[in-house]
Amino acid sequence: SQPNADKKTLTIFHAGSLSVPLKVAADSFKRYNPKVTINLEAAGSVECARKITDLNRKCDLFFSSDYKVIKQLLETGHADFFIPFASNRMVLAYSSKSKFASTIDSLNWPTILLRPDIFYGRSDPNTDPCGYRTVLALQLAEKYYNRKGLADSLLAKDNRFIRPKEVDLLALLEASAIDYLFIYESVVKQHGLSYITLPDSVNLGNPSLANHYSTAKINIRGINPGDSVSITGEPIVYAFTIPNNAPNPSLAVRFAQYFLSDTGGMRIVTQMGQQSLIPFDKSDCGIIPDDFSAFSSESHDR
Amino acid sequence: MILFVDQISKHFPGFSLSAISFGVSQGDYFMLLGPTGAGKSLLLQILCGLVKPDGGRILLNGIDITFASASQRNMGILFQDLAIFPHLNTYDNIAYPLKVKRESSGVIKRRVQELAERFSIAHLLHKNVNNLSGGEKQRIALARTLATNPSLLLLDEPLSAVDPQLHLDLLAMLRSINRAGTTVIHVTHNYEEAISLASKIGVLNQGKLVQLGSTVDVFQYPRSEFVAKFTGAKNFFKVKFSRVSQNGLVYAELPFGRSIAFYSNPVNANGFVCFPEETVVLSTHVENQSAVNAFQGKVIDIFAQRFGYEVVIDCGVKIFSRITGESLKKMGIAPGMELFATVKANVVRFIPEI
Amino acid sequence: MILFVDQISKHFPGFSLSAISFGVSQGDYFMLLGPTGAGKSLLLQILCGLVKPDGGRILLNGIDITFASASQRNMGILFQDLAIFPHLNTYDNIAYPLKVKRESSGVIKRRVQELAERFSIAHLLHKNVNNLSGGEKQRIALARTLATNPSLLLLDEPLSAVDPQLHLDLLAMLRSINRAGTTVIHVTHNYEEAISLASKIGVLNQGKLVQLGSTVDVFQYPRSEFVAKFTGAKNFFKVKFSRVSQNGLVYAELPFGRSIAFYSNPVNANGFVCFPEETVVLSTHVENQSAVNAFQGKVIDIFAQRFGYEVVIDCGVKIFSRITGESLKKMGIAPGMELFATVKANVVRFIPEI
Amino acid sequence: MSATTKNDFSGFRLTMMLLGAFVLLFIIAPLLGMVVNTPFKAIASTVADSQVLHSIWLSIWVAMVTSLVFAIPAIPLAYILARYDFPFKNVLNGIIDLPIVVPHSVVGIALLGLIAGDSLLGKAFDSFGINLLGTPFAIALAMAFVSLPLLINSARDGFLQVPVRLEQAALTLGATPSQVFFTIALPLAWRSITTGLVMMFARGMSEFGAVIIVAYHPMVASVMIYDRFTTFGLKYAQPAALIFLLISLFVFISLRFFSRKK
Amino acid sequence: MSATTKNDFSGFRLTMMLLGAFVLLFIIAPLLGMVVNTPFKAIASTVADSQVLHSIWLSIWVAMVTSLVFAIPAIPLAYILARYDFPFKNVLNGIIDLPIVVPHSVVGIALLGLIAGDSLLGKAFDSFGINLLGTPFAIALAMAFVSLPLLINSARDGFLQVPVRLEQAALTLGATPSQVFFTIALPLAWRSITTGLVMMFARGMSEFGAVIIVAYHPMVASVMIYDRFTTFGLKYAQPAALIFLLISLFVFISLRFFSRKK
Ligand SMILES: Nc1ncnc2c1ncn2[C@@H]1O[C@H](COP(=O)(O)OP(=O)(O)OP(=O)(O)O)[C@@H](O)[C@H]1O
Ligand SMILES: Nc1ncnc2c1ncn2[C@@H]1O[C@H](COP(=O)(O)OP(=O)(O)OP(=O)(O)O)[C@@H](O)[C@H]1O
Ligand SMILES: [Mg+2]
Ligand SMILES: [Mg+2]
Repeated sequence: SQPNADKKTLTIFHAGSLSVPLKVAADSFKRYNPKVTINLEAAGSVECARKITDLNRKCDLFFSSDYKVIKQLLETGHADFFIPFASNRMVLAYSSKSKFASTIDSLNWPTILLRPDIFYGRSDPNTDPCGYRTVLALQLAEKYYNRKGLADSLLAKDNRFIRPKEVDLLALLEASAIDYLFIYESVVKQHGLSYITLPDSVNLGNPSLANHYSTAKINIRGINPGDSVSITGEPIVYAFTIPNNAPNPSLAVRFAQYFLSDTGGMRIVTQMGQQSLIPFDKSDCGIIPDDFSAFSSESHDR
Repeated sequence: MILFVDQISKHFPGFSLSAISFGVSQGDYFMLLGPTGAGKSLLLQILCGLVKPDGGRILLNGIDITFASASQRNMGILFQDLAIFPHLNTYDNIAYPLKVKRESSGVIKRRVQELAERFSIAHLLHKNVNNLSGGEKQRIALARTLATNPSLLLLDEPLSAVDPQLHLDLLAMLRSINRAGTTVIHVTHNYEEAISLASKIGVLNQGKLVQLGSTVDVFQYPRSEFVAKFTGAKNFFKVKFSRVSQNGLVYAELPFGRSIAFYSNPVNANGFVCFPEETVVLSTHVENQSAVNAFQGKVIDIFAQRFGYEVVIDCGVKIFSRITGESLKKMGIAPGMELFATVKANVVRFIPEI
Repeated sequence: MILFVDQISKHFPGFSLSAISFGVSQGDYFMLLGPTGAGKSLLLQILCGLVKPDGGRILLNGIDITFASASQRNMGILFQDLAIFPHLNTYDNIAYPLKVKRESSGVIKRRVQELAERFSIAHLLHKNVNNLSGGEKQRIALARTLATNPSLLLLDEPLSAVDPQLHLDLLAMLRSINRAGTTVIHVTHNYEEAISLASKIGVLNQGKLVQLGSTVDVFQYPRSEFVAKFTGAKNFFKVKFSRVSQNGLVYAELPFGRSIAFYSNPVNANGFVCFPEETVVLSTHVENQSAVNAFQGKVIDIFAQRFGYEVVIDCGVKIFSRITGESLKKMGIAPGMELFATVKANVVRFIPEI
Repeated sequence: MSATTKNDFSGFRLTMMLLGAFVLLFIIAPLLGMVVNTPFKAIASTVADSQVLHSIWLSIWVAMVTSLVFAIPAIPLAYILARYDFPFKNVLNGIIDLPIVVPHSVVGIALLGLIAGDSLLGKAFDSFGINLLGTPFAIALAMAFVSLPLLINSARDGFLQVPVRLEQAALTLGATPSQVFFTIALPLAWRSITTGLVMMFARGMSEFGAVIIVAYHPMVASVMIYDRFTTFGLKYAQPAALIFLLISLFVFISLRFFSRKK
Repeated sequence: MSATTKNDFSGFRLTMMLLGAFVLLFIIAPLLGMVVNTPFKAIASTVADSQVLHSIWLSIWVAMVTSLVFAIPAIPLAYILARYDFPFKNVLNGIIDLPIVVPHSVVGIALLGLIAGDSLLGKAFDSFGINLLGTPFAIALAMAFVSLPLLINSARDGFLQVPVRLEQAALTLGATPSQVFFTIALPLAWRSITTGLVMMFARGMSEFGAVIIVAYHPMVASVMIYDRFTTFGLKYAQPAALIFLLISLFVFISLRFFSRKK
């Protein structure tokens, strides 16, 4: 409809765990807008944010695996809103070569992980949301399985296998350096690995258990070296924003709208193993542009 | 027989060393002569094990060393290009063979000092070798080669860059080393060197050993223009026998078609003739001369010599005549002048071919 | 005056070239002689602009070129170490100076072919230069230097590695180049080379120009042991005047303290004495001899020479005597033997110091 | 004696070969592991992926052009460093080594400061409507920065080995300094320069950390492999990496082959 | 004539210098940009951060030890490549270049296969209760793999420039092949070897992609800088990077200085 806009390039910064759904979504979006070029740039969510804030790189859309990363952008004035669009679950992934692969299940995994001949990996809580979510999930597991000290003893174990991003961990698993790793369900599905689902009260994937999740807490490094901030358990919420200096905001809006539509992006996202949060709760999301009000819960209520 | 070289050959595109055989006895001073590119340096490198021959054997004291490693042959070799180690100073260059043999540092120090004094390079011991003069480098290389007293010494033009004064001293030194029992094989282009040192001579030409014998044999009966010229004989020609006259004169054909007459005992043999430059008389016309051999030609060069002047006349081949400065002036000889070079039959020496 | 060298000096730790001055005229053949390490090569490198002098000037055809770039001096230099380009074959080495002057390829081809034939290296034109023999390399370097017909030629021991036969040919060639008008400065250790080519001679010793003059002057009146030995005179000594006897005999003191008597016109001068080896008579006892000079000493060396044998007697200095093989045998002369070397007063030549 | 001779010689040679074999093994084992772990079918299907070939081709040509273009000033610099002496040359040599050591993302960030919209260069190009970010030009700069020292160092060592005497000889034969450089110094240092060029080219092709900051798109091979890895996992990244390696191997062998001919 | 002489010479020299200056500028500008953009106070406070210094020190010593240890087999390999001829030498040379071009994370993954629990090496160490991952040993392997070609190539070129004649001379003087290697070949190729070692060392220090897969902790400098960048931002990463560079510069200059002395 807008021939000029059609020729433009859409740059999307996104969390690595969204690579597949975004790629599929981009491909199908291009089918309707053949002249648009979509450049997807994958990195850790925090890294993506750094590109915007510290490196002054311009992007049209930023998809984060944690809405809180975007909230930081709001504070620095790089963005005005975010749209939470999907959830995810923490799972325990393994490969066919992992030790005890045949016997592990959602009940005995803590026992198996504690074995000295078993190695498990997790992301760095300081640099990756997946990392602190793993710590929170372990705390919740301690409660759920009623095994005192489980979280501490697991966290004390195998620190060698902490990596800054979840994809680095996958390399360790595929090379059999580790047997298990904590990761998002969607990523495991996309990579075709086996996994154990964790109970809802552990996996941080159920928005309705927000209160229960908030009983877990962890301190990670803060804004400055030496500072620390406390992170409270929350359901996993993926979100995106259109930064204020986006080169092609109107095209970004069109893609976002397509992404949020049931038949478009959200179908893909759910197919890839995440849970849609659309219609979303607008409260606390900044100044949502009118273009997206159709996808908020308020509009549905009305 | 300390060294026995048996049918050694080596082929390169464009050059071959073929079937070289000779023996060198303990204490011999074997002088290897030959024109440039004859294969002398190549032969030395085969002897010391740096180039593997394509065929043949080398026996040292009866042991076949044809394929032994160079480092175990205990031959000292002085390369034509010296091969001084650029990263070591003079001292360390000379000490090198002693160091690799793990001599004690006291022994090394004494030996190097001794060699340095013998070669008058003591003042250069702690100098960077890269800035030294040609003659200085040559002496360093020689000292280095001699450092371990090798029992067989291979020298490739060892004195080509030293001045005449040093040359004399170093000749004496080589002689005394040889007299002390070291066997030497020495390549040179210098006649004085050859005659004053050699006990045995081998002549290499185009990869073949063309003459082999004692110094006297080789220099008295040169079998090639090369050896003749090497001894300083400039008028030396290959001849083909043609006839004997009634008065006993032998006539033979020179390369340029003209005949030369001389007296000789084995008459009907091919061979070489030679006559000293002083015996060639120059004249502007031939009449009333007893000489049977008068060759007409043009003066192509005149140059000063140790004694008088040398005039070169092109009579098809170059004939050299030595005359005094006064004669030169008196006759007004100048390049381009037509002259007769006359040679008496009784000054012509005939060397039969074998 | 084509080249004027004015008070050139250059200092290195351990060696200095000091205040060298000389002139070379158009067509001169200037022969530079001197012991190894005298600074000859260094001087040539200063002349052609590769080493900048510390002081002094160089004028070429009246223009000060002391600091001109080497590439613009139009001098051809042949380095002692040849400096053949290892990445080029023989042809390209010789063609190099023509190529950088951007001659047409036809001209280059003709010129290279001509030079190659003149130096008998036509068969090597397309060979890798790294495997060639010493003499072959030397000729290639010489051909390359001559390729552009430089008007001033600097040659550093250009014929040291060629055999005697080629030596003769190349001497003739250098002579003809010089006669055709090229000025040459030539470093050599070879007396034949010097005498047959030089029109002017400079003698360098320890960085100083110790003698300068025409060939005849320098060789007739050598001012140093070096030059004397260079000419082949082996018995040459510096003497200090001591007294004149009534019969006109001059007595002077030899280095080893003994006196020598001779006839001389300028009597009370210091200088040099020299006497030919043939005039030194050897005897086992001195009696009934007219010779006033009899030096006792020990035979330290005997070696063959072009004519007969040379016996070296150590009488404090080394005295050389030339005798025939028969005398040698008859007298039973052997190293270590005590002998008298007698020299007649009238064979001793005196060269006064200036 | 002859026996010990041979023993000594082969003893040394054997030690050298064993040591050498150890390094070779260390280099080859991981590469071989990759080959073994990659099913042939995966390779075949990856070869058919035009994006993979595109990226590899982009890597190759940008790295090649970068090496050649930067060689033009880098080789003279190497020559100057080899031939002339000046104060603080050691410091300069140290600075030239620095780009190797700079963490790659820091390089990317520093280059961003050089070519981004608000920089001098960025503004200049902006006025023509050109944004350098995300162009092969930006990729080239990143490649050049991290790989230049390899060429400069290698070429400098090459020039240092050329005997000054030969350059002097050329001068006296009438060659101008520039002719000396092109006909003597350059050909004689050629092998080291080639090695430097090949290393620079290879290093450029492998660059990831700096390139991804200035140009995620168009994707060079290393970014493409990373992208496939994050998106689809090792299974999909490895065949692409393998194809990249095989093509590189082919290119290197040909480069060495042709450079030797010269 | 004298005038043109000087013009010609300085014309060439000037061109060379301008070209050289261009490369220098290209290398120095981004580095200088970093220096300028980093407030002195930030540097001062970062120097006080023990973790920063720890990481830099770890990088330096691991890279240094790696270079020295791997030099022991790499230099013989280079010598073999320079001196002996054998079939497929070109291919071998090509393979030796490969590690430069392998994407760094692929290197990391390939090395995992070499040292991880179920590999031969991994099992061997496992039986002693040692897990190699996350140890300086793993870091060293990653550094070595990506940087070895720089040393091997440089050393090989160095050996190729040593005249065979000198080695032959040493042999005839009674030196064994190993003495020839240590007293002639090695000292004469020393400059190229040093350059190779410095480049290997530098390249090892900068490695990130491969190191982070085999060892995130203990953090080497490049990982530390990346970590500071993602967690705290550029403000905190840049001073650390700068300190790292300055220390590296100092190390390089000293290395060159001492190596020249030898
Ligand atoms: N490795 C090689 N490859 C090809 N040809 C070679 C090789 N080595 C020597 N030759 C050839 O062998 C010939 C003889 O060389 P050599 O150095 O032995 O001569 P020479 O007798 O020592 O001469 P000179 O008196 O000039 O030193 C040369 O023409 C050279 O081309
Ligand atoms: N760059 C330099 N640095 C230090 N000393 C030098 C340098 N160049 C020459 N010399 C010294 O100058 C002296 C003379 O050297 P030069 O090569 O000129 O001698 P030469 O007369 O040519 O001797 P030869 O006849 O042996 O070739 C040598 O002793 C050498 O040590
Ligand atoms: Mg030779
Ligand atoms: Mg000299």
